[in-house]
Amino acid sequence: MATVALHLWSGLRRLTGGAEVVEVNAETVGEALDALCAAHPGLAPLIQGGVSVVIDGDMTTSRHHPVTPENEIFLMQRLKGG
Amino acid sequence: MAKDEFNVHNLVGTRPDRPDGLDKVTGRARYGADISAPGMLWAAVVRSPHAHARILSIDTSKAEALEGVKAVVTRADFPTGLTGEDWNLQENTMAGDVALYDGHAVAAVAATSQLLANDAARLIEVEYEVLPHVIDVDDAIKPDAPAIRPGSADASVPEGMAPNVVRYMEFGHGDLEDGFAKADLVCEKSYKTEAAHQGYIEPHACMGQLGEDGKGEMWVCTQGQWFIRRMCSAVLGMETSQLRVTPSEIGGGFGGKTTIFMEPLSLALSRKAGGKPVKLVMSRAEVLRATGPTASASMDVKIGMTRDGTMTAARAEFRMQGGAFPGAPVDMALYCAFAPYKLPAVAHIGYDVLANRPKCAAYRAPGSPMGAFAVESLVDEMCRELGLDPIDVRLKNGVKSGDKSSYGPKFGSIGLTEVLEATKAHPNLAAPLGPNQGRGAAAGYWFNHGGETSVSMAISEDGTAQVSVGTPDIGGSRASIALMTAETLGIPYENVRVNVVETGALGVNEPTHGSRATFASGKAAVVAAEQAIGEMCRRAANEWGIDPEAVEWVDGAAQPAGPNAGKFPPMSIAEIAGKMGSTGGPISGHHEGNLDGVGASFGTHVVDVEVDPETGRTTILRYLVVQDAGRAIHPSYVEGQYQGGAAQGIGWALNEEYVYDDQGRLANPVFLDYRVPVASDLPMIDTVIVEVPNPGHPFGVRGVGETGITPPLPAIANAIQHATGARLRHLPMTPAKVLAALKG
Amino acid sequence: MTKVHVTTTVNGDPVEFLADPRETLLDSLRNSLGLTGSKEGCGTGDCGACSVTMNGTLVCSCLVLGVEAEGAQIETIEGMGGDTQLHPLQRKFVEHAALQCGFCTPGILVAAKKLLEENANPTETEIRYWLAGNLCRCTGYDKIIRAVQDAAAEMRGEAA
Amino acid sequence: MRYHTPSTFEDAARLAASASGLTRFLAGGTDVLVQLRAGMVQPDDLIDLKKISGVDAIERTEDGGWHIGVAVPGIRLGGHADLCADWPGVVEGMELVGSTQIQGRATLVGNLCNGSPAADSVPGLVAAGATVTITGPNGTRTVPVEDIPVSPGKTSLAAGEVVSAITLPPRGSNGGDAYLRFIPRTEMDIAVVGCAVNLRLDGDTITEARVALGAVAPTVVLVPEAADAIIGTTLDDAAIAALVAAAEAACNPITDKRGTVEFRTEVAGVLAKRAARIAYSRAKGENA
Repeated sequence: MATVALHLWSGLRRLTGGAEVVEVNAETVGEALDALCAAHPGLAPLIQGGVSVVIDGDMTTSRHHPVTPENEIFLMQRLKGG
Repeated sequence: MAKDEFNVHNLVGTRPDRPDGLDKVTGRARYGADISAPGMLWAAVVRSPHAHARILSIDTSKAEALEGVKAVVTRADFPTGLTGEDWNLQENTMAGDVALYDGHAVAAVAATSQLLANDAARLIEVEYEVLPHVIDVDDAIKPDAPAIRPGSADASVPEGMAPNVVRYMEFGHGDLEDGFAKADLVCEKSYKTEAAHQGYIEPHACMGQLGEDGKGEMWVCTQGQWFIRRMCSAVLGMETSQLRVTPSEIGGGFGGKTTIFMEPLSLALSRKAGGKPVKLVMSRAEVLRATGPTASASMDVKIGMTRDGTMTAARAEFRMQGGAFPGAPVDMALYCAFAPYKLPAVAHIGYDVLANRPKCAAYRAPGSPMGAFAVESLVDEMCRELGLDPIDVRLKNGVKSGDKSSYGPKFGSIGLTEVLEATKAHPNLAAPLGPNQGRGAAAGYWFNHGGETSVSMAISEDGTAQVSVGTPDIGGSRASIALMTAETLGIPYENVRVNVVETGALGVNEPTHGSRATFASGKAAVVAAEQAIGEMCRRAANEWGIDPEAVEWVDGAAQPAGPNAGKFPPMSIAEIAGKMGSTGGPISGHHEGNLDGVGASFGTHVVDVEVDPETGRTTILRYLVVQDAGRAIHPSYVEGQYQGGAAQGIGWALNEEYVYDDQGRLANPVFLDYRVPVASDLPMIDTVIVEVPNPGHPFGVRGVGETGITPPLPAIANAIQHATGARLRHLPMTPAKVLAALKG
Repeated sequence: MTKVHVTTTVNGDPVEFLADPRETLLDSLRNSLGLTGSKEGCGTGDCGACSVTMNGTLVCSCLVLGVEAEGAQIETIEGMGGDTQLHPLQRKFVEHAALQCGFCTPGILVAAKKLLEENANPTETEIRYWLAGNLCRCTGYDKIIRAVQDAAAEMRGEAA
Repeated sequence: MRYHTPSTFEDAARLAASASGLTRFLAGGTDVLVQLRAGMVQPDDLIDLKKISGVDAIERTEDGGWHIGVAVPGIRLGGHADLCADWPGVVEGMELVGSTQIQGRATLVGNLCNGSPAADSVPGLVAAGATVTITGPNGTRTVPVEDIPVSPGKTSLAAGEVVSAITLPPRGSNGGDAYLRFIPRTEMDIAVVGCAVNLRLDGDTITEARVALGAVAPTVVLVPEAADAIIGTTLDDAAIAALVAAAEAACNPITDKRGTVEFRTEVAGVLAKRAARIAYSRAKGENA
């Protein structure tokens, strides 16, 4: 599995030992989120509560979306609208 | 109709009559309160008159004794053990031990007429112990504020924060101190906005029926029938698939009809009344007291700018209350606040705070207008101080495709520069201004949304098409979906019927929210139509005995291509459809998925105002909306979204607000005092549709509904300063506030 | 509660219904007569969605008692035009996209029809003030005003 | 609730006097129905006055004044050219009550008897010196309009009494009146402040004046000091300043959801100034 970098929002640093970018081994969004929660269990309730994942500027909602080391991956609070 | 009588390649971008137009100008369109059923009962709800009160007892005996009363329900009639958002929904539907806001439901009754139900509701006696309450967000975040729901903070809140803080967030990038050090001017100001209601003219209404067998039906005005189904079944502890929800026509929503408020009550009453259908229609006062307005906000913003207008750093700290439940859109307010600007250093901090008010719901670009009010006001103040043109400063700092956004990820295809340039070129910016008149501009942003979508399309025997969508038509989406489907199939617009269907007819759909109906249902309809085209090409190939790959679809007909080109005359959709029963059966297409590829939309507004220096009253003289639509499928309804968003923003900016008395009761739960703009308050609203196509949609659609409510708040504040020299930093900018500001 | 027998004329047709004295004409129209085209948006006369004419006067039917309709001539949106013979206002509202959700539309059409009967050539300001009691939350009123202007021009026999 | 349609005011008064529960009179109904609907009042007897002969009439009195029936809706006042020519301020006050639809129903007497200090039609009537005729169990009496409201929602009418007519005095020559109100929107609001001015000129000089303010005290108030400030003047700057000061001094408002004490007081002066100028130009026969 390749190493991908997840950009968190900085408020989560408290739960990641200070890291704002966390590297995990994953090939899909789902694997990346699961690995993130495994590495930092304190994040689990927030991640499971719903996050939006933005890959290279495009929001994805699929846990099966592939991720590669070249991707810019951001986690954001879940978005909706009116 | 012969094919050459219409121009099938140019449907998208035209302005045909909407398919449901006739229904809606003749009064026969059926909205939430318009359905009735045999044996139907009518419901009324008893609501807390207190902002915060322990419910000591509820005596329903007098109501139950009234002849014609068929059921009374309280929280005791609902299942226990719910958690998370399901518990929030149940608690908001009907109070448990504590009434959390003025208007919180505590009991409901069903009777044989509405007047009788109202009489019975008045006979229900509730004993309360009034508790200390808190309304304003700055009061609610204080450490010694009355704790509304201790222990309800999520994992994001560090230890030691005030008891009503339930979510906390911070994010950003770059070296803030370095950025501010590089600036020639650093300004920091505080801003406040008050809660506003979506103000849809149709009150919430539903008719629910639930039998002993656990099967239920509901007719309801909603932006999302599947959300209603899931939420009602969760609150009532029933199996989701056993509830069939049919959406009525919807009399406006703007986000406020994406969730439940009183819908489960009709089902609970029906179940208790032996399965008779129960109609429940809110009064306007109930709508204002007990549905979901948007949050109120208190915001601090700091920006650094060099003399030439380059922004070097920015910081925002927002506090929002969204009622007695978590969910104020402080996250989205922060994401949108600096979105128009390329910033080397930026920091965002946000607090979601509880207060004794109704649970907020989405309202058109949730959060974005508040953030824009603060940031776009401060940018304007700084432009004035530095003598810079505010549009030029936005062009100078404006984000372009590929730039890193203020909230982190890089932008995909966006059209802010094109929007700003179109704004600059508009004649409104050259219109002369008289005494006490001023001009203000501001930008706004919304992400837009794709989401869970399921669409089905079927070809009828005569070659016309029906499309089943799950997104209620809230402002003309049937027309745009029909246009895209007809364009794809190559048939006339009139030959496509778009049906908004009930939950039993499709897979799960998210509501019409996030400006997604035309984007997502339209995209799925196009995929579905392409599937049907593939099948029709195969049917034609079989008829001709050639390889399906050698058939192409042109102008609503299959025709041989490649080596077979010209060998057979084109076979029209009507010919193929007419034979479908004997060539393989029904021809249809469908598409389900999480529809990504959404395109964000920027807009700028320019407003001219006149302020009466003796009374402080602001008159809107001239108004311009410029916004990127990606592609305007039906330009009239795109313009309508721009104009409607602007009008709502104008109302929020000038007069709309939730006013509470010192007991925490809503003081203005009627349209007389909750002042939405009336026709004579507004001028014509000029629009420019900029089209920078979204590569994530087959026709380039971005979604247009929400961005337009964002810029009016700061644009009007900026115009008032231009007219008077006074800067208003607290919405709404009522005459009293303006007059006080004029006196310095 | 004793109901009152009411005989009245709605859209030219003689009708009868029983009304609780507390119920509004809007309730009677919608619930007793099945005429649900008139809408209730506020119940306090502030939104105009329930506009009808009674004896030729434009009123909010939520501020008229059902019993007051005795012997009156009531006109509602249902009497404005059929599919084959729409009133010019109805046609122009569709053509100009002067409705989004459509909930306020029946009341606005009834009110605008009365305006054009009194004033065949209203100014924009006159239209805006006449319709100030008809709230629309979707459109910002722009296309509504244009549709009324265009319908008025057509009814005067002018090319739009 | 019982619904009555008496054919005379005497019958109406008798019904009201003999009723044991809560009674409401119905003219236009634009206040009563809202209260009924909201459950604020649950009358036992509702007495509809519209079947009484003459209640829908606008008639000139023998002395040249006007007699206006209790069920005449606002829209009829605005459509009456002679009445508008005599008392434009009275008519414009009534026309500001609600929307076109409300104008089809709402009446002067209803607006008066609702007892609101913010009633738009009342300051104009008070400034005009209008009177009302009251029919009760013991016959009829006539009182000035300003004596009817006593506090928000309360009137001086006794049980069984009903206002049976409203009378405007003869306009006479060289007179003019005007009413202005302040609201945040352009329409559909309750007055935050209202002001009516009625005056008469001899040449350029004001010889008679009455000034009434709305929404700045528990009732609509007649402000003799404000009238005195302009009587004997040509409405010059000094007179205007004195008028503004007197109007502000007469204010005893509250802060509520519609306005603050400070705002109401200041705007009362502004409206007095503006209304006086309009009334003055109307008295001069100018088109204002």
